[in-house]
Order: sequence, then C-alpha cells, then structure tokens
Amino acid sequence: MNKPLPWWLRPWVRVTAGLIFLILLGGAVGGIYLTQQTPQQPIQFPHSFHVGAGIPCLYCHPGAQWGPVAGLPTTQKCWGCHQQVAKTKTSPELQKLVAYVEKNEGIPWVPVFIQPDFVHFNHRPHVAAGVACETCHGDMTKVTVAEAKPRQNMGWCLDCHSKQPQEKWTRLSDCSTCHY
Amino acid sequence: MAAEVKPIANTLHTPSEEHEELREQLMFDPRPREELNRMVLDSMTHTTPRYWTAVGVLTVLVLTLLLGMWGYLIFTGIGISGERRPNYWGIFIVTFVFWIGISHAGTFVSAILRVFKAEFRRPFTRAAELMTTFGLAAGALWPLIHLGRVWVFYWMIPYPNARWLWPNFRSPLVWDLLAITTYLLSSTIYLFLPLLPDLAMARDRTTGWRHAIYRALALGWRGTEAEWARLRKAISIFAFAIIPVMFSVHTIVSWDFAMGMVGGWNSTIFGPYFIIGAILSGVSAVITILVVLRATLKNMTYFIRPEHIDALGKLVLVFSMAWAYFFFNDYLVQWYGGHDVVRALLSFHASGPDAWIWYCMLLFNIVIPWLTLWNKKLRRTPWVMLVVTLLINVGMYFERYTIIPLTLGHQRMPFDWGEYSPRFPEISLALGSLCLFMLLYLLASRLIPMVPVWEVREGQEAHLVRKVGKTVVPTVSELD
Amino acid sequence: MSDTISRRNFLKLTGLGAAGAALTGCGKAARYVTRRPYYDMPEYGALGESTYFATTCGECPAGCGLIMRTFEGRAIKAEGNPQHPVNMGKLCSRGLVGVQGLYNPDRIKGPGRRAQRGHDQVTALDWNAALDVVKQALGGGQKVAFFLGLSPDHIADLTAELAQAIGAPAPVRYGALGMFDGRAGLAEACRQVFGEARLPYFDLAGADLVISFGANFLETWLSPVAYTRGYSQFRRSAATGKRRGYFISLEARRSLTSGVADEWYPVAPGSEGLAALALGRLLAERGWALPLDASAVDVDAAAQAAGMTRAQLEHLADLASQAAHPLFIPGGNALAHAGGLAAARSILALNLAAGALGQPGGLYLSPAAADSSSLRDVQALVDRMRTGQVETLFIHGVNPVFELPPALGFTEALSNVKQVISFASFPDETALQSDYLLPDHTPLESWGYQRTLAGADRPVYSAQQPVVVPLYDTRSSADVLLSAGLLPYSDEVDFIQKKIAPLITQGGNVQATEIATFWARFLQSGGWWPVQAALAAPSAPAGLEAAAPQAAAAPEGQFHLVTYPTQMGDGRGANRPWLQETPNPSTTVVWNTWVEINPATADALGLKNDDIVKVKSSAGEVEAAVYRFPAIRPDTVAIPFGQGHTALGRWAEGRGANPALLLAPALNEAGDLAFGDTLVTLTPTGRRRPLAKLESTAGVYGEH
Amino acid sequence: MAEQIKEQVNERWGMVIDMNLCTGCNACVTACAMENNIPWVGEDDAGYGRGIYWMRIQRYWEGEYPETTPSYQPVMCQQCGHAPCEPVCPVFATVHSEEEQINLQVYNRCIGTRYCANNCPYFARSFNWFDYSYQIPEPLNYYLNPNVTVRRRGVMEKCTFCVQRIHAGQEQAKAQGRAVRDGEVVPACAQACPADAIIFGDLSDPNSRVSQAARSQRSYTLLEALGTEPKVIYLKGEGTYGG
Amino acid sequence: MARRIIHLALFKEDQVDETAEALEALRGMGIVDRDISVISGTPFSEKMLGRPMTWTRVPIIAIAGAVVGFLVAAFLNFGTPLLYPIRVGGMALQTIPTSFVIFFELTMLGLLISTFIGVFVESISPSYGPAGYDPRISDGQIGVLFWAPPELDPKLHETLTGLGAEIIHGTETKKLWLF
Repeated sequence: MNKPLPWWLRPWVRVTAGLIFLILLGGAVGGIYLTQQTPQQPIQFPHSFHVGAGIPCLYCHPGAQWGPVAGLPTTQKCWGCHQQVAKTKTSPELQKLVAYVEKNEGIPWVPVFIQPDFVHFNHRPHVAAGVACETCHGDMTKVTVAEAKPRQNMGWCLDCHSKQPQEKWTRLSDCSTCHY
Repeated sequence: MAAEVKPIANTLHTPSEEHEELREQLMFDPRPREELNRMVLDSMTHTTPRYWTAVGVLTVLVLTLLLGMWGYLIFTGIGISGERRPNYWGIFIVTFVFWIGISHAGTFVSAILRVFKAEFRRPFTRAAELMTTFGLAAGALWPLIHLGRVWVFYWMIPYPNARWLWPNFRSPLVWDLLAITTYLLSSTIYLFLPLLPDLAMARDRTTGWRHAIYRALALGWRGTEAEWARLRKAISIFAFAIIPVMFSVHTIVSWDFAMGMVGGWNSTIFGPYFIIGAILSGVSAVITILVVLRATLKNMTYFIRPEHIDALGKLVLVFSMAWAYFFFNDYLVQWYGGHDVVRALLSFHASGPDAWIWYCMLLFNIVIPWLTLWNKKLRRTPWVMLVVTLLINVGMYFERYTIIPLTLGHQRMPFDWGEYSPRFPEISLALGSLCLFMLLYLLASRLIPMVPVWEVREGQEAHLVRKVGKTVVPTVSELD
Repeated sequence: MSDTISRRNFLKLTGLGAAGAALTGCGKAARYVTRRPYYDMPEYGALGESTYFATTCGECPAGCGLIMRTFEGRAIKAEGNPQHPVNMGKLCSRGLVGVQGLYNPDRIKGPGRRAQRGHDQVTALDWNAALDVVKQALGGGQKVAFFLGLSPDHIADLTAELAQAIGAPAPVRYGALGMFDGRAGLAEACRQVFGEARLPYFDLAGADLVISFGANFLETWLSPVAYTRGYSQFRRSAATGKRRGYFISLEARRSLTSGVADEWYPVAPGSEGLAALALGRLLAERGWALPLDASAVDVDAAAQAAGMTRAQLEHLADLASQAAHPLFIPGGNALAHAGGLAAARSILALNLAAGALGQPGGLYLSPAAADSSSLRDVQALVDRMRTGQVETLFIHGVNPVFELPPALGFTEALSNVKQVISFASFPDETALQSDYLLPDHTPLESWGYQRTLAGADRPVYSAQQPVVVPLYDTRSSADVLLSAGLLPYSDEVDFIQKKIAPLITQGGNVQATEIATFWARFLQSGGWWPVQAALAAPSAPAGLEAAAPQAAAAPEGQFHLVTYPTQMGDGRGANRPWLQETPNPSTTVVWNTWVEINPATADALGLKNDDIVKVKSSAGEVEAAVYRFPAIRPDTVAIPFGQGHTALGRWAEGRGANPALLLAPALNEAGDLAFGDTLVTLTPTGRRRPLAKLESTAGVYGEH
Repeated sequence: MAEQIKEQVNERWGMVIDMNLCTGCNACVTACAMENNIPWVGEDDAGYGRGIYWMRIQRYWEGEYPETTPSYQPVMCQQCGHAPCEPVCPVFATVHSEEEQINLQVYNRCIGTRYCANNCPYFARSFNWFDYSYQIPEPLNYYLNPNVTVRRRGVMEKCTFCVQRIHAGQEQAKAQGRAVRDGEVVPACAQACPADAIIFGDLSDPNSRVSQAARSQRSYTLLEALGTEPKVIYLKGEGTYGG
Repeated sequence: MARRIIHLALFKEDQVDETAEALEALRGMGIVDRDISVISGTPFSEKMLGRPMTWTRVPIIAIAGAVVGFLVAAFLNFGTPLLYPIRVGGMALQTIPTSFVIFFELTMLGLLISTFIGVFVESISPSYGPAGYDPRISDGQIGVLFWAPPELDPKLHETLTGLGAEIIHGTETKKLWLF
C-alpha cells in the first residue's frame, strides 16, 4: 500500500529544516570566529623583525614596567628610529608611517590583547615578578602582526597564579585582585 | 456511560448492604480488565472541539503570557516587574513556592497512601503524580524567571569549570537547586514506573504515532513475573524514599527564607510550617483536579467517586487544622519574642494597606475549610469541594505573599520600608505558568492513561471473595 | 586662545567611546575598540595613567579649587584641591557633577543664529561671521549692555574694561544665588556698619557659639563648602582645645543648616531682625556695648512677633554672653525682606558688640569689593531695555529668563532689544530668547580665574584652566570679545596673565620672578593666595540707627513663602542627571519640585503627601506636589528653587515648578529682592503625583 | 625592587563616620556616584525605589514640632566581617576578601538572585533592574571611570570601599617599595565630605587616624545585635573628639 | 541448538487457580521452571502460582547509586572548597551542618536515579525465559509461555485446554521495543 509519507518525512520539510539548522550553525560559528579574529592593523608591523633586531619589548611598550597598560608606540617613537633607516624610503608599508608623520597624526593601532571590561589587569606587578612577556603574549619572534593568544580566560590566569608560592595565593586568588 | 457496562455478576461477589458504601469507594463494582482498558483508552482518544479549543487557547496563552513575556523580561530586565528596594523578591518567588507546594501533595497522596496501603488511593494516584510533575515543571521555571541574568543560570550547577570555581554549597539556593532537581527527577520516575504496564496496555491497543510513542515508552513490557517483581521492588523503594525527599524539598524552600537575617523569616518552624502548607494546598489541588477530571474526562465517573473526594476532604480538614496550629505557633512566638522589628512587621501584616491579603489567607485556609469540611454531605458534593479547594489554594498563595514581599517590605531600617505591588508582567507570567500547568495536564490527559488500570484491577482482584473462617475480609490491608 | 591651547596637547577621544560602548560583552566591536590616538600626546597619557589638573569649580561663584582627574583626554572625576584655602580638598555635590555639564549631550555645539526668538531653529554660523557680529555690536557704544553671571571673574573684569572702552554702562552682574544669598544687602549692611561695602566672612572654625539668622550656609549660602569645613572645625574640640561649638538657628524652616543646629527656633519670616534687636537689648542689659540703641525694643513684643518666648531670648542672651567667641550670621532668608537691610545691620552689630572682629572665631571682611550688582541695577537695565536704550545685550554666565522673577519684566523687555547675544553653553531659557548663540567653553574647558569673596580667610585668586580639549566648536567668550580689538590684549590668556601679574610681587603660595613661571605655577597650584590668613579686620562703626523692622504675620488663609536654592544651585544644575538624582538632604526628593507644608497645616487643608497643590501669589502661580515637612512653621510653606525649566535639555525640561514665578519684584532698601515677604495661598487641585524620593513611602511617618 | 616589597599585606580597611559632624549634605552620595560609574535611573524608577545608591543618607525625624530634629545617618555597605549576604549567594558572587578584609561583589559572576540584597540588614545593595548605564547618552559616558566596571542589567552592586583606589594606593606604594601611608587611600565619599566626617584607613594599624577614632567612647556600629561585625563605625553623642 | 517452539497458553483473567494447576501439570510433564515464563496483566506474586522466586538486582543497583551519590556529595561539600578556597560570611571553608543537606539530597538522588536505571537496564537486557507475547495479556489474561519438545504436544494440548486455556503454538516473538 502506498501510504502518504508523514509530514516530517517529506523531503521539503527535511531540506528546509536542514537549511535552517545550517544557517543557525553557520551564524554561530561565524559569529564566534569573527570575535576570535585578529584585527586589521593600520600598518603590517613585523614584530618578528624588530624583536630579531634586538629591540626589547619595553622599548616600544614601556608602560608595562611601571603601570597597568603597556602602551602602543606613538608616531614619534617609530619615527625616532625610522627616519634614520634607509628602508623607510623604499618600503611601501613604511610609506604609511611616513604619511602619518607628515600628517602629524598618531598611528591608529588596534590593541590586540584586551581584557574584558570587568577585568582589571596591571602589567607592573607581573613584570616586577619577572614574568617574561612571551609567557602571556607568545613568542613574538615568530609573529608578524600581533595576534591575540586565544583563551586568555580566568582559568588561564589562575593556572599561573596557583603555581605561585602558597603565601601569595591568598592575594592572587582574591576576587578583588582583578574584579571590581 | 458507565451504566452501559454490566458487572460480571456471575464470578464476583455481590456486595451486602452494609458494605455497599465502603465498597463503592473501593470500586467494588468491578468490571473486566478489557472493559477498564477500553474505558481508559476511550477517555484518552476521545477529544471534543471543546478540548481542542481549550488546548488552542492555552497554547496561545502559554506562548504569549509566559514565553513571550519571559522573552521580553530577559531582553529588558527584571525591572519590568514590580520588585524594588527593599522587596527584592516578589511574585516570582511567591509563585515558585506555590507551585512547589502544589507539587507536594501529588507524591504525598500517592506515596504515603501506598506505603500505608490505603486502598482508596488506587484510581487517582496517577492524576496526583501528574500534578506533582507538572507542578514542579511549572514551579522550576520560576527561579529561572527570577534570575537577573538567566543566561548564566548554569553557574549554579556543580560542574568543573576552567576556574575550579564551584557553586557555593552553603547557599540555600544551591540546596534548592539540588532538592528540586532530585524531586523533579524522582517524581517523574515515580510517575513513570507504575505507568509501564499501562503503557504496554496502550501500546497493544493503538496504532500509528501513538503506538510508536507507547512502544518506546513501555520498554518492551510484557508482564513477566520478573518484570512485575522488579516493578514492585522499584515502586516500594520509591514510595519509601520519595517521602523524605518530598519533605526535604519544601523544608529547603522554607530555608531560603528561614536561613536569612530577615525579621519574620528567621524561624525554626518554617520547615514543617511550609510542609504542612504545601500539603494543604497540594491535597486541595488534587481534589480540584479530580473534580475537574471527573466532570470533563470521559468514563471518569466510574473511576473517581465522591467517596474519594470525601476521603481527601477529610485529609484537607486535618491539614487545615495542622496549618492553623503551625501558623499560630509561628505568629505567637515571633510576637511574644518581642523584637521591635518583628512586632512592627506583624502589626503591618494585620493593619497595613495589604492587610486584606492576610485576612483572606486566614479566611480561606482556616475559616472556610473548618466551616465546610466537617460535613460529609458537603465533602461529597463535587462543586462545593471545587470551590473550597480553589479558595484554599488562593489562601495559600496569599500566605506566601504575606511571607515574602510583605515581610521584606518592613525590615530593620524604617527609612527603607517599602511596599510591593505586582505589575502586569509578573501577573502575566504567573497566569502563564498556570496555563502551562493546565496545558500540560490537558495534553497528558490524552496521552497518558489517567487511571492506573492495573492497579485498579489489582485492587479489585484482591477483593475477590476471601473466606477466612466464616467472615468475608474486604480489604487487602486487613488481609495482610 | 586656540593657539595657546594647542600646547595642551589633548585630543578628543572619540574612538574609544568610553567604557559604555565596550559593554556589549562580545563581538568584534567590544573586543577590538579602535582607539584614536592623541597625537603628540605625552607618553604617560597613553599608558592608562591618570593625569590631574588643578582648576576652579565653575558650578557656583564660591570658587572652590578642583583637582580634575583626566584619563586619556577625558575628564573623569572632580576632586577637591587640598591646598586650596576655600575648600581644602573638599567638594559639594554640585562641583562633583561638573563633568556631567562638560559632557552633557544637550550642549550647544557651535555658534548659531536663531531664526526666531523662542523657537528651536538655529542656523549654524561660522565663527568668523559670529565675530563680525560681535565686532559690529560692540560698535554700538552706550547702546550695548552686558549681563553677566557671578562667575567667572575674569569675564567680568574684561567686560568692565570693555564697557569702559566703548562707553557702555558698566556690566550688570547678577544671579539667583546672589539673590538668595542677599549679597547686595549684606554688602550694604557691611558698608553701613563697617564702612566698606564688602562681603563678610565668618570664621566658624574659631567660634564656640553660632547664632544663625536664616543663613543656610551649609547648603548654598555664599560658600557652602568653606562654611561646612568651618562648621566641622567648630564642632570638634580636640583641634582647638576648646569645647565643642554650640549652634543655634533661627529660621522659619529647618533647612539643612538648621537641621544640624542644637537649637532651632522657627521664627516668623521677616522677624529675624527684630529678634536680633531684642537679643541685642538683652545682651546690652548683660553689659555688651551695642553700637546701636536697642533700648526702645520691646522684648516681649519682639519675641511674640518672632514666634518665640522671652525666656527663649533670655536663654540665647545667656548663651551669647557666656560664649568666648559668639558669631551672629545674617543669612539670605533674613535679608530678603523689606526690612532686610536693617535686620542685617542689627545682626552685624551683634558681632561688633561681641568684639569678634578680625580675629579667629570672628568676622572678617573679604578683600575685594562685592562686585555683584543689586536687583536694583538689574531693574535699571530692564528699564533701559524696555525703553529701547539697549540695542545689543550680551549675556554670559546667567540665565535671567529663568532666574529672575518674571514679574520683573525681563523677558518682556527683551523684546525691545534689537539683538541678544548669548554666550551660554547650554540651551537655557535665555539662550532660547537670544538671536545669536556664541557658546563659551564650559568651565572645565576654559581659562579664567575667580576671586574668592567669602569662603576663605585670605584673598584668593583661584585659577581656572582647561582640563580637556574643548569638545565642540565653542570659543572662549573672552576671546570673542577681544577679537573686536578694542582692548590691548591679544587673547584670553594674555588678559589673565596681565591681570594676575601684580600678584607676582605680593608673595603668597606661588613664587616666581617673571610671569611665565608664575603663570605655570599659578595654574599648577590652582591659584594664588597668601600663605597666612590675611583678611581685613573691619573698622569701628559709625553711628548706627536701630530700625526695628516690623514683621507682618501672614493673614488668615495666606502663608509665608520660603524659597531656597538646593543642590541645583541657580538652576543650572538641573541638567546634570546625577544632581537630579541626588536626594535633597531634607526631604530626599529627587527629580522634582515639592511644596513643604507643616503636617498640621496640611491636615487642616486636607492635603496628603503627593497631592498637587496650586500655590498662588500676587505675582503668579505654580503647581507642585505636597511634601509634609515636619519642621516648618505652620504659617509658612517652602518651595525649593532650581527646577521648573522650560529649556536646558532633556533632564531639566518640564520638570517641577519654578518658584520665581511667585516672587513679586519688591525691592528692599539695599536693592535686594524682598522675596521673603511673598505671601501665597494654597488651593488643592485634587490631583496627585507621587514624588520620587529615597525615603520610605510606606508607613514610616503615619501614611501608608 | 621586587624583593623589597612585602608580599603579605594585611590591611584591614575601615571607616569611621562622625555623626556629630555630618551635615547630611549628600556630597558623599554624589561623589560615590561619580567615582563608581553609578548610573542614574530617572525620576520614574527612582521614585519606584530602583535608585542605585551605594551609599545613602537616611534622614529620620525625631520629636514633635517645634522640636523636630532631623538625624542624618550615612549608610553604605558596612563591609561586615560576618556578612549575611555572602553565604547565601549560590555562585560566590559576593565573597569576603581575605586580602582587603572587605566584602566583594564580583559583578561578572553575579547571576541576579537578589538573595544577598534580601539578607542585607542595612539595605546597602542596589540591583540593576535595567541596563541603566547602557542608556547613558554619548558623550556623557566619557566621564565613566575606567577603573570601575560598568555594570549591566541583572547584577547586584554595592559599595566597595572604592577598592579600585585601595588597589591603586597599594600598587603605588609597592612600586615605590614602601607600605601604604595612613590617609593615602581615601574613598570618594571621604575625599569629598566637606565636613570631613568620614575617616578612612587601616584599622589594623593602631596609630592610624581611623583606629584612633574608632576607639572613641562615642563609637557604635549599626544593628550591632546582629553580630555582623561591620567595618563602618559611627560616632555619635557627647564626649571628647578623637578618643 | 535447534529452535524450540514456544507455546503460549492463555487463561482468562479470573483463572488464576487454573493457571497454577497448569503450571503444576507442565512441571509434571518434565518442563522445568526455567523453560516456563508467566506473563500477566495484573501482578501475581510467584507464591500464588507456585513459581520459584524471581530475583532482581534493582535494590543492589539502588544502593550502589546511593553510595555514589554520597561520595559525590562528599566531594562537593569538602572537596570543592579546597579547589578554590573562598570564605563567606565568616564561616569555615567546610561546614558540617550545611553538608547534611547536600549529603541527603545527593544520596537520595543517587538512590532514586539508580533505581530507575536498574529497572531500565534490566528491562531492556535480554531475558532467558521463553519470549513471546499476546496483546490479550494486557486485557488481564494470564499467559504461560514455555518451550516443550514436540512429542509432548498432544498431551499438552489436552491438559491445558482441559483447564480452559487457549493454546497458541509457536508464538512469534514480536519486537516490543525499539531495538
């Protein structure tokens, strides 16, 4: 007997349901992917080259040693070296820097390592405690444009904090250390 | 309808006059199993336009009043409710306690009566257990609705996260979560286990999608001796274990309040007080439901007799008295203790702008039951019982209202005294959860055998004539 | 000016959009906010470190010193300047919410020309065109008039010079706060008693007994932060080794100040002078040398008129005669009567008799002459406007359409002025009636100075400097006025530097030999002041006449009206949402206007809390909700000032009622508005509108 | 440098409020709001009891006219040692800081049960009924303090003793290799208070100004009978000032 | 092993006594209890039909579940506070009075869930008795399923029909559940 298929078995229902599912899944995946993407920078700054040239991190990000924010280099800081670098005149990427200098504008760097609003991070104690930059920011000799290290979440922070001596743990696990 | 079916007079004992009343209550006019099966299945498959209208209306109401409003609440904020400083808890928690209370009696009636082998329980245990499950389903929504950030409610669930930060097991709310989860799961299982033979029965007599559902749910039930033995064992474990769980649930709900520092809440008798209140409201709700089922569901006049309602009515009367005792106990001690805050609070309950709630609570929970339920005739009149039990539930709702927002409003700092009045979204959500309960019940009434046929039949067969010497022993419990 | 400021190296921050924008929780926009950098920003400014600037609070004329915390080019938090002699690191609510003025979204964002007065439509104007308008207008000579607010002082000095240069009448300087302070009366009384028209400064810190006659010095009077500081010292004993100060207040309504008084006497409005005179007589009997002859005063009658008993006055006299450093403070409410000047004189004379002049715990005279005008001058200006003698009116720092009693006719007279040029930063009522809007910077964006008149024991030049780059296309009014080239100053900063240059030689906290260094240090420390307390001691009195003002009791069915400014100040605070939400100290009401009525009176009138009542005087009427205020005379009602705006942006508009509508333009001898003599009737409207308040509305004070 | 810094910091922050000096002017309330990014809620919600005040001045009237006297009681989170709000939170969103010995509210952990607010006998907690801070129009949000989290709807908040200032002070002291000085850390309310009625400091240091004031015979704590061990101490009544 | 034919003898619902007799008769014919299973729509105890006691693991599973629940509770109560120690309200990290609540709830949860799991697992696990089913069982009829050698067929038939049973030879083992 050729019974009509129940509605949930009909092809168009299944195709539609499948499509809706795929769209939702795609949206979710895409949304998550977009938030995890490394942002576009105004200048494709090659960290690997600069670090390889022996420039210490704190030269361009000096705030890390005395305050909460490491800071992004100003146009002047770049220009301080680059006006003496021959390549500045030839490299198309560096022409952008020249343009900023000529316009007397800052370079609109996009900060990459950003903690959420409710997390208050301070570089100084970490630098003072001897934490190397690459512990959190990755090995910059292998990175050109800065990339966000994924999953810098609270568990990641605590992983390191919990390895500290016991007497520090009270402070390092205190909620108000980061959240207020 | 029932009159069409003739009793199998040749095989079964004809009741003598003096036992007739008792026997009717115990359904001592037995009918063959086949007949009972047919009647129950008939009630499940028989739908009228009125039924579909009710389902449609309730579905729309649930979608708008409950789900729509909840969505709106989530997207705008708890502020659309009437809560404010200092009444941080309002209708949300009142309704939560109300539903948890309702959900108590289902299990209470079923498990306690099962444990005590009270024979009259048989036809309505299923209806009561369903009430428990759906009452819990409606109630368990409320802590979620109440949350300021419901999208992270799972932080209350104990699971290992990257931070090794677990819930606070010293918080009564976590106890609540565990207790309600336990109770919801166990009461659902407790509903399901005795349902197995009936599902198998339904499986054998249906086709199409119903058959598919029942086949899946009946777990291949055949009725072998091993299966029956297993079932008996499991049911008796449940009947004994679920009673303390049930008591713990409402005790823990009461601890949400009693553990606090709020004047008027910090009371050691809140646990039993809440339990008694819950059972009072729950048994009343069972009666309400039975009356409604009897009037609306096909063939139910055979299974649910005024005598059942009568017996439950006696229970309600007893619990109304017990509730009054606990209420007085709580009130007197708090009043006599003489703390200024509490005294001001108690006089606020009785004389504040919302005093009518307090008086209605006493009227509905004490005066009306005491005036009506001593009378057997009234107890056997379904519509009277419907009215009385509905009023008791309103009264119990008022009790929770008095305990929660009205008490929160008058605490230790008069500068921060406040009044609470629910706003439309809260009322809508509360009505929506009532609609959800009714909708679930309506749907279940057409999906699940509302009468545990095998239990009824078991009872009836157990009453087959047993001669002990020269007398006839009518009940199994006496036989044991 | 803009050239000067470019050194400040700030850039407005638009990209980061503050924490608010970074709140979405997830998504690209939140995680990777594009930060627009501040080029030439000193590096520390880009490193998440706050930068602090000393400046002067512009929210009221008291001139408290501020330390503004800025962060990445944004002004974050106003903190008090601990060095500043006026506030010593302390601040009041008004100063604290100054940033909500700076970043107010309703600010006027650029110059414009209004198509029609009273209408919203404004066509944007180029600053060059605007400057031409000003230049042309200034050519009008004596047909030009300036109406200025009480702050800042450098604009006043500049306009005074400018007026002189073009032959225009001297600028009129007036504001609601001055009106409520009774400034003109106070200065005039000082002139009569001490020979110099200056504002007095009462050294609360050194006193051991203070009797206040209607002075709300803890809330708004003259320099509330300075007086609260003084009050705090007055109440302590350890610091001075003396016993805790004792404070008595005579006021019809228990204001914030009277609220902390040890004794409060609800005297009838207008009878303060009489009470002071009677007290004087009793003190004279106790051996005080009163500079005026009070022997004619009938103490019993005076006590009765004031609503006191003789025993109470005797008690006050006993306390005063036993005190080592008694102070008698004549406050705004005592001065705002027909006999206000006489009252002030009587009260100041008590200080004189106590011998508390020019020493700790006594009375000083402020160094500078009180340069605010009296309402009489305003009335003269209104007359000139009405008769068409004013072609161009420049308005700066004041909102006369709102602040002045409409009965004075300012708004009507405005229609006879050919062009009105407003420098307002906010679209206030007066700006709405102006033809040209040439918005000035808000105080936190501008240069300037304020001479402290009555809040410190020394002369103070409080420095004002921009803490952020101007947010919008606004321009300093001083620069605008100087652009006409009529004065020998290149720009605002040049003007200010020339004005403060004489201070270099006077020593003080800022030491420098030439103006550049002096200027830098002047800005850095927040102003100039002598290191030591240095105020003139008042001189001996001339013969004083003892005029006993007759206080009239309110006729049956009518009530005295007390109008007092709240944290809204002269009304400009109404567009600061947090000032609106800060509870009024006495009533805890927020966001609205209320009428304070004694509960007994309210019962007699059948009024409950939140009932809307119509308050009617000879000049006008307003409606507001009733607040049953237990500490007010039964024959008096009080309405706070500051609300009832018809303009001034989203948070101020259409909120509450403006009691100025009720004030008749009756002046007293000193030229002050005798607003305390206003009589009103109350008519219940039958409507209700619950007042928003912080205190419990449930059953604490009787009503459920 | 790092070696010199004492790792164990044992401050016990406390506050003394002298009620004889408090004039009830509400400057502290405003200062608190401006420092801590507290949003305003508007007339309707404020009137409805949704105003967010980390501290508020309770004004009570005493006596009959004409002896009607207001009494002003500034009340903020009392930073209880035995805080009733803490154990009831199911998710540890309000916890006791071992480090600062104060009560913490972790906004990002809060799920909004509002249990803590019920259980606070001082009513010191405010709930974000709506996204109030989210509604702050541009550019008014420019003044928001970057050191304080801007709260969104559905979370509880309360006075933190300006913990961001405490941290900044400790951080600065540490960077300079010294201990925090008395008076170096002040919360916004104490900083603004024109009457200087609020003293803040380290109660564990017997010589600090706040400790000396707390030992005064005039001192009392709010709702002392509840045993919450508040860190806010009030001074009232006659007696010599300062102990 | 050769496929044995399953026989099903159906008795009316009131023929309990006859069923018992039939079982007795079957045993007399040399069919062991293991090869017989009784299916019924109403629970009859083994005693009533003279059958050997059946044996179930449900109670043991239930107790095992309760023990697991207890251990989980112990971990949550006393283990988790150590993982991230947070102090609240001046209480100790691990409080005994509050732990009773958790212990109780989780033990009960373990007990009840595992009871169900026991029932479920035993229900769907294969049974060794003769399979077979007839929908009439759920009408209250009593079925006796048994394997019998073909040579007994006539005898069986005679005996069982004599007791009033309806005999179905070689009942098919219908699939009653999903798998």
